[in-house]
Amino acid sequence: MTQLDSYTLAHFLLTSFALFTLGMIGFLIRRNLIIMFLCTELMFQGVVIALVAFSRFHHNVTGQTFVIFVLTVAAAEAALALALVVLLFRRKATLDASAWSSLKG
Amino acid sequence: MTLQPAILIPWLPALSAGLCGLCCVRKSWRRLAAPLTIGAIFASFLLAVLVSPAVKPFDPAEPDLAPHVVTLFSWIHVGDFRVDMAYFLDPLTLLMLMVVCGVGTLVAVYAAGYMAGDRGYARFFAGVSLFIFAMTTLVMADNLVLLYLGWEGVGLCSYLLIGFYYQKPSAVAAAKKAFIVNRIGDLGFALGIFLIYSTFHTVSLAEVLSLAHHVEEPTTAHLWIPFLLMLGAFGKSAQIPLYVWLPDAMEGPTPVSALIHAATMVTAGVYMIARLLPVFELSPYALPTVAIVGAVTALFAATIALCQYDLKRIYAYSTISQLGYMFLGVGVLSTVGGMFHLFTHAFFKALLFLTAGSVMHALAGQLDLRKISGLRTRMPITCLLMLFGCLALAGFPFTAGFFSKDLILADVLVRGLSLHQPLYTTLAVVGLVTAFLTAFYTFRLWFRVFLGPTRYELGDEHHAADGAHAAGHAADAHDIKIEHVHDAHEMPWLMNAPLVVLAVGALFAGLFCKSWLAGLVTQSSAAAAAAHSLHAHATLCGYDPHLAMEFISSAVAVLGIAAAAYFHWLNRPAADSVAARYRGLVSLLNHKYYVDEIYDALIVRPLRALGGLCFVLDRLIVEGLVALVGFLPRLLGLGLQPTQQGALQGYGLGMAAGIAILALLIALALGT
Amino acid sequence: MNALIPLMTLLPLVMAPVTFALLAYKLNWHALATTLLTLAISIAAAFAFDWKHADTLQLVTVWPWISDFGFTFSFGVDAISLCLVLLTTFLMPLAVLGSFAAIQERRREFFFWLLMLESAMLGTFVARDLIFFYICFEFTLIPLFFLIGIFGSTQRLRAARVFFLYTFTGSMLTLAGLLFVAWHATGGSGRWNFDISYLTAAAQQLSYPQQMLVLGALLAGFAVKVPLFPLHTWLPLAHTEAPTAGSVILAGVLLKLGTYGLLRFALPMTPQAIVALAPYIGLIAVIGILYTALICWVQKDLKKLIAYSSVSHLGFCVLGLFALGSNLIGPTGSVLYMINHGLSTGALFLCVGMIYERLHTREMRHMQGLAKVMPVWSFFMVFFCLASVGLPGLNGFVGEFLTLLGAYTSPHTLGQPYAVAAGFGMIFAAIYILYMVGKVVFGPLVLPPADLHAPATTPAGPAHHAAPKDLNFREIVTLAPLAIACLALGLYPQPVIDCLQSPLETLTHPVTSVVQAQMSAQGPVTAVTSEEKNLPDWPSDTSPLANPGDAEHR
Amino acid sequence: MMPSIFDKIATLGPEMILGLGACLCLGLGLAPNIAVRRSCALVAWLTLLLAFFFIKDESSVLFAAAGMTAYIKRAIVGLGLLLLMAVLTLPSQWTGTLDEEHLHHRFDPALAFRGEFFAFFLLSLAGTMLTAGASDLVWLFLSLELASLPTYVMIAISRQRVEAYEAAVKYFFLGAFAVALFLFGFTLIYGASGATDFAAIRRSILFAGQPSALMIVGLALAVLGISFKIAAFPMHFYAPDVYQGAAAPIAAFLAFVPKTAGFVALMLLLNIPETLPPALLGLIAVQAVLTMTVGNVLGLLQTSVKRMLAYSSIAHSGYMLLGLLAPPMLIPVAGPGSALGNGYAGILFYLVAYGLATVAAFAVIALLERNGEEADHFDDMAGLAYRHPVLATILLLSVFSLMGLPPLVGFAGKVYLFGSVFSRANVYPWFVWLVVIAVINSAVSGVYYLRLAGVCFFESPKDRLELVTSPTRWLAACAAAVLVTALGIVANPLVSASRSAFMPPQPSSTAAIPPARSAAPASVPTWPTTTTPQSTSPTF
Repeated sequence: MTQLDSYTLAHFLLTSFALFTLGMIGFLIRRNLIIMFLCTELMFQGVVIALVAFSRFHHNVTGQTFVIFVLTVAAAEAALALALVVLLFRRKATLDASAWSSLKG
Repeated sequence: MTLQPAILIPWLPALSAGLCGLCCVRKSWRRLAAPLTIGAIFASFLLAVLVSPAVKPFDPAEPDLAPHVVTLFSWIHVGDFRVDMAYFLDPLTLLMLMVVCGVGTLVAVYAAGYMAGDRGYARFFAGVSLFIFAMTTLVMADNLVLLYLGWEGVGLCSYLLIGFYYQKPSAVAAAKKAFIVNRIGDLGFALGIFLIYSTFHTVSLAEVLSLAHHVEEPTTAHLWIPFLLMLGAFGKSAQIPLYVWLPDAMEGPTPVSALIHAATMVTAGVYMIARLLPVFELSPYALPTVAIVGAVTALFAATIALCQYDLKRIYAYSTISQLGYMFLGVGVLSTVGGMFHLFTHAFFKALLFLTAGSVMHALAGQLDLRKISGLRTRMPITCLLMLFGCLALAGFPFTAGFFSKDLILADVLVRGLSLHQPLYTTLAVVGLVTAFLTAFYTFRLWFRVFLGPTRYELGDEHHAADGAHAAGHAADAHDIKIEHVHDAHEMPWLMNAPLVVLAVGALFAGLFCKSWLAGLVTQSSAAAAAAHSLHAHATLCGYDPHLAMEFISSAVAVLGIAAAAYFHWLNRPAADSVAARYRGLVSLLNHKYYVDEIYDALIVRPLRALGGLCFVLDRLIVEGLVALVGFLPRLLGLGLQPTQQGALQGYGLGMAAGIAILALLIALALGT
Repeated sequence: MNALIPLMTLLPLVMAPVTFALLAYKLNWHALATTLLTLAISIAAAFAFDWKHADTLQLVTVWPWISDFGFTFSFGVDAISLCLVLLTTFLMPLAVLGSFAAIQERRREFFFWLLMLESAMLGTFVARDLIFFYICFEFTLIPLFFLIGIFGSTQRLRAARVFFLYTFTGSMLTLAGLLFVAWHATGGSGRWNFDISYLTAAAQQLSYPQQMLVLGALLAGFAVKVPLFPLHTWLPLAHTEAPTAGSVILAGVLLKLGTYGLLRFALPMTPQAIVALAPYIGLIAVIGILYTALICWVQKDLKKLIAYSSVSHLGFCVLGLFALGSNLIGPTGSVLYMINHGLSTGALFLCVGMIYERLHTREMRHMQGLAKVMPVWSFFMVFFCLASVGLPGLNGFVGEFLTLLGAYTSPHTLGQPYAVAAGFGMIFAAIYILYMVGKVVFGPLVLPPADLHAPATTPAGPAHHAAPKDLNFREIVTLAPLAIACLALGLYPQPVIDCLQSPLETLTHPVTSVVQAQMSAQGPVTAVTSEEKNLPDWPSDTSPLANPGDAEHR
Repeated sequence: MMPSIFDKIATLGPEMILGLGACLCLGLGLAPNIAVRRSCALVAWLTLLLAFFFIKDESSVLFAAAGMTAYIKRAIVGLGLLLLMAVLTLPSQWTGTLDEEHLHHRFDPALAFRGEFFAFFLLSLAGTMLTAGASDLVWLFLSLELASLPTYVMIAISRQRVEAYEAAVKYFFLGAFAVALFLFGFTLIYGASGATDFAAIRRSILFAGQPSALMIVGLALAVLGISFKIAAFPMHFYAPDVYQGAAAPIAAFLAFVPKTAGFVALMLLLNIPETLPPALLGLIAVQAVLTMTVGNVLGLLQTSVKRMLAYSSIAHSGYMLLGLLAPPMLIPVAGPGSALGNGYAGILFYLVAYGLATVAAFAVIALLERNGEEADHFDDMAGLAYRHPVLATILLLSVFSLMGLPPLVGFAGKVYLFGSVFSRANVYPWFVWLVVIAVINSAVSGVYYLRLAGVCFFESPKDRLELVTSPTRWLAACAAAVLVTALGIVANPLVSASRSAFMPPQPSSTAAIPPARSAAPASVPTWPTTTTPQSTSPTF
């Protein structure tokens, strides 16, 4: 039990923030659509860790219940994302995000 | 006998102007216009005579308004700026009314004959009656603003009548020039009125005169008033800076030149200064300036008249010169002299113009001196009438012109000697030189036209009376029956009768009217008390100046006539040889010292260029500036457009950057 | 009795769709009937108006609109607004009458928009609620936008767009200013009231910087409408493109919205700012007068010349408006100028419209010496030109003279140099008007080539246009009332002047009190005040020439 | 006593009906018979109508801003009906009698045959309604998700063209990014306060005196994340491409529904702390100004009408953001002329005003077609007044309302917002400059709106421009235009409705947002009780 105590909230927040920024950077840099989606999932996971940490810190369960909802929403988005990616792939045989930039101005 | 009927004096001609305007509508009504106008003007003349006993002398010292003012209705009352349509009658007004309506009637009678057969017959007489309305309003105005109304009203009528032959571009240009130059003078006059109101808080004539009379310590405001009013007077009476419009005004029909540009309108300036004499006395420098300008103009115009070849132009410059005399007279506080010369000048100048008109009428519009000679056989009466006029103009002893011009020169001399100021003596000498020149050019014209071998060329106007066809040659039907006269002929008696009356006036007005006129002037606001005291003890090398001046001026006049006789009657080749030797000077004078060209180059052309510049400026800079302000958002848009290049990552980057900026802002805000 | 004003205002608005729905025939007569009916009602209102105490608000009607916002449709007139209302209702029938022949196709839309325009203008003058005023002020944009856009000539698109955007941008800023004043009047109570008299009273508490801000906003909107100097470029464009009726109303009434707005809002609400800015605005007005007068002189297009001339005339109007402090001469002259300019320039545009109907061109080089073939038209043209140039005896003179005199005798806000400079505007006005009259009316007869676009250098020379017929009865009936009005207002303007005195007194009172305060603060220099009527009380110590401290050269 | 969950569920009538309707549509969509499949549209329309009658004015015990919930639901249903009509094309697909071929080459949701489109449509509306009822962070998160996920799909299946897919993919990915962001914000809020329920969070803030730094950062991130929904400054990049890619009715849907959800969420979030901390105030003010300027300035350059309307929607979000700066007065002022102090009510009013104008504009575009494809370019619009005067008038009315010209509802909206901002000017004097910037922006917006009106009315018509035969779109366009004019003139009902959204409900109860909150914030000078205007104006 005490193992946990030696890690203060800051550590958890640091990891979650790290995950979040990693996800964001990945989203901005990677060209591939699926990878970009995965990066958003990564950002979600960052959030989840933070939630759990806060829940533990505040000694109440709301954070964790929030996590459950976040995960379900992430799943829904995943379904939708992949459906879209399939739709796009069928139209243009590439997953490169920059292929889709005809609308501009 | 009250002053009430005086109200009708201006409004009768106004009514006739309206009726004549209606006459223009129908061809058949046209002939009604002349009798209407003549009747109206004569009625005004009679009314003036009728009312004269009721007119009391006016002394600016104690302004009792009652006997003088007749009010119609309140025109503009704003706060204490009170202006109402009211008439002020005093002996000076009476004199002017007599001149205006008297000469007006005579000219109208003449014009009835002269203008017969002209398409714009009714329009002409509408213009003349409107002019009389404006002139009488000007003369009888109770306050300065009503005076200003009359002032611009006569300017308008001169515009309409100069531009009567509107088919001729030169007439239209002359009319426009006259109105604009008058307007420049009117601006000076208006600013004078503003200054008077801002210093005296009133524009009513009587109050202004009495207030001006009581001012002991004039401030700078007071000093400016006369100079501004002077600008207006010089504009209207065609003095040095603003005289250019009068010679061109000869484009109008001759009766117009006679009535407006010789007898009545141009004298408005002299009347204004005479009327507002106490105001002009506010500044010690005002009246001397008037005198100097008057004298210089007289000399200047006389020299130009020497070498002109157009009959009417000569008389135009002579009018400017004679007006110079009147200003000289008023300038030396001899308002009696000034007004007397105005009175006589109205007669003989109108006579001269009308006789010149008869010559023009007879010779189908021919006015060039070099093409006319020896008309005495063809037109004896006109020759005789013009002789009387010329004698009066030249100042031949015992003619009207002699008495009035001599009175002015004498007063100038007296003032010069008594105040020991060389200025006035020099002005007197200038006056004498001008008198000589006047005599010379007057008789140069007379000898050329009537004496010598009888040969003349007809002018280019087929239709003698109407100049309208000269330019247009439009093939409109000759609706009015005109007998084609191919040779110079005497005028019908209808036109010569008024000339005879004028001739009588020109010859004998001097003798009989002097005392009557002096009485009128001294009883009015134009009475200059100072002049009399000087008279007593001035002597010109022992003799009484007035007597001496009579001899000198008559000698000068006779000398001038003799010189003209020698050069232009007896020995014309000698004149040509002299002209040939001084060809440079003659052409300079003939081209009027190129003053018109100078004005055009210095003022008109630059202004027009400035206008063009402003228009270009307006389209480029002003519109450009406002369009630039309008372009700023579009510029910002063009700057931001690269952020919308369509790439998904680009947008992600943009969002991240945006968040970074705003996060920075929050940190800043939290920090403080 | 006081239902007259709302009835008058809403009648054209209601009749507009009715005329639009009517069949094409007899359309113009219906429009004429509506405008004449509105004129009748406005005259009835004039009789119902108690001219003795003209400054009080009369014939007031208040209809609730959005009560939560505090917006109400409140109608009410004082002497100034009633005069401008009468001007509008007087010009409208003439404009409609003037466009009988001019407008052939899409007449239903034309009369629809024209009636909407009249209702909007009347609304602006009778509105006693700030937002109701603003709504009518903005609503005048839409009809004219379409009138110019649909019925204009070549450059109508650009003209309509420029016209709309200039005024719209300005009036948006004015909206901000007005809302600020309204908010400040709530004094934090959260309860907004948009009644104009209430706001004017409450605006006295505005601090100096706030007043400058509000005046800046008001000026943005009204200066564009008045066309003050730098913002005037939309007017010539709009005028040359607008149809005759549009031009008549645009010049006759719409330009007066700007000056009316300044008089109704800027003067009473921001006195200190007005006194501070008056010299600069006066300077802009004078520049506007001289600058545009010079431009008029070089114009080739007749309508553009008259458009620029109305910018120059409005410069006088604004000059008079800011001649405050010592007496009411300036403002009275300014209001008179509004009415007179409306009549004379409206008539000029009608005359030009009649020429355009006959010769289908506005180029001055194509037409000359029309007096020979159209004497009656020439009479009216010369008459209205002289009226607009300010010939004494006609209406232009009274306004112009009072404006200049006002500027001359109010050294605190303006002063003599302004009056002298503006005086030169009088001369330039004579120059360009006589240049135009001399060119178009007088001189030898020249008519435009039959087909304007045909090459002028055909061997037989351009086949000339058929000689235009003179005015017919309808056209004379259009111009005659204007001529009579010009003459009447010129010779006997006193009743109008009397009724303007008290409302102007109330409107300019805040500014005069500020000026008095400043003057008394500056020490006992004897100012030229209207009350003090004693004889010349000049300090008698110094010699006449070296008198540094006298009043009028300050 | 604590409201039981059942009371809360009982109030979710409209949402449940929409959910059922969605499922029904999904089911019907699978039916083999074409007629049955196409009847989903009718079913969807009827469900919406039915939902309208189930809206009740709940007491605020159950929902954060009870009044607002009812207002939003009514607005959503009302405009939802208009949007649905704008989406449908042919009458036949109500009755299912039309032949196959004719449908093929033109956008027609019926093409989706399977009714998913209508299901997602209803679900998205349900999501927005739920957002209005949120009183808890989790609820808010879920309802926002429910509101936006269906829209991604709707865009993808709205048109058979590549642009639609491109729009969908951009919208989805950037959306996901934004959701992650505001979720992170929610987490921090939860972290700072230890609770997800708004009332509990407020109590924790009150307990701590003033919001902690973590709380402010959390709120800031939440605001930034949600500003994606309303296309505010940093998150506005997607809007032009998505609006242009999607079909016109769907663009109208995007312009209204997510925007409403976004603003409602923002209002709920920013209402948690007693007064807006200066940092957040600054954030929103800067965001408002930047959004307005970007929207108007880029709108000037557009040649495509839909793209221009997209930028105008960004600009209008900017104006509405200003409303957030003026939360409802602590002691609500009653009586005439007192509405102008409440920014939030201004936003609610402006949402409806903006929604109506945009629906009208997009419906007109949806009705025009050039050789089979949507007439989107300015030149296509040339001379519309000559060919279809009614359509041109509708477009004109909507454009003038968006511009803020007086007699229309846009003007009342703008006055409402600017007035509310002014009402806070004595606390923060620089608000006056915000209004000046907003006014200049709407003047700039006048330029491109006028260009559209000018093109329609004055230019001569160019090549062929057919009319899509869709009476329902005509109906939607005309209804929207009539409402824009009517509400402009008779604005009272809408104004009082939007105001009552923040009035304490009659049965006073310990609501989540206790009406009588603590004394006015310290920095605000106490208002003089008398209404006479003394000079409380701060000197600049």
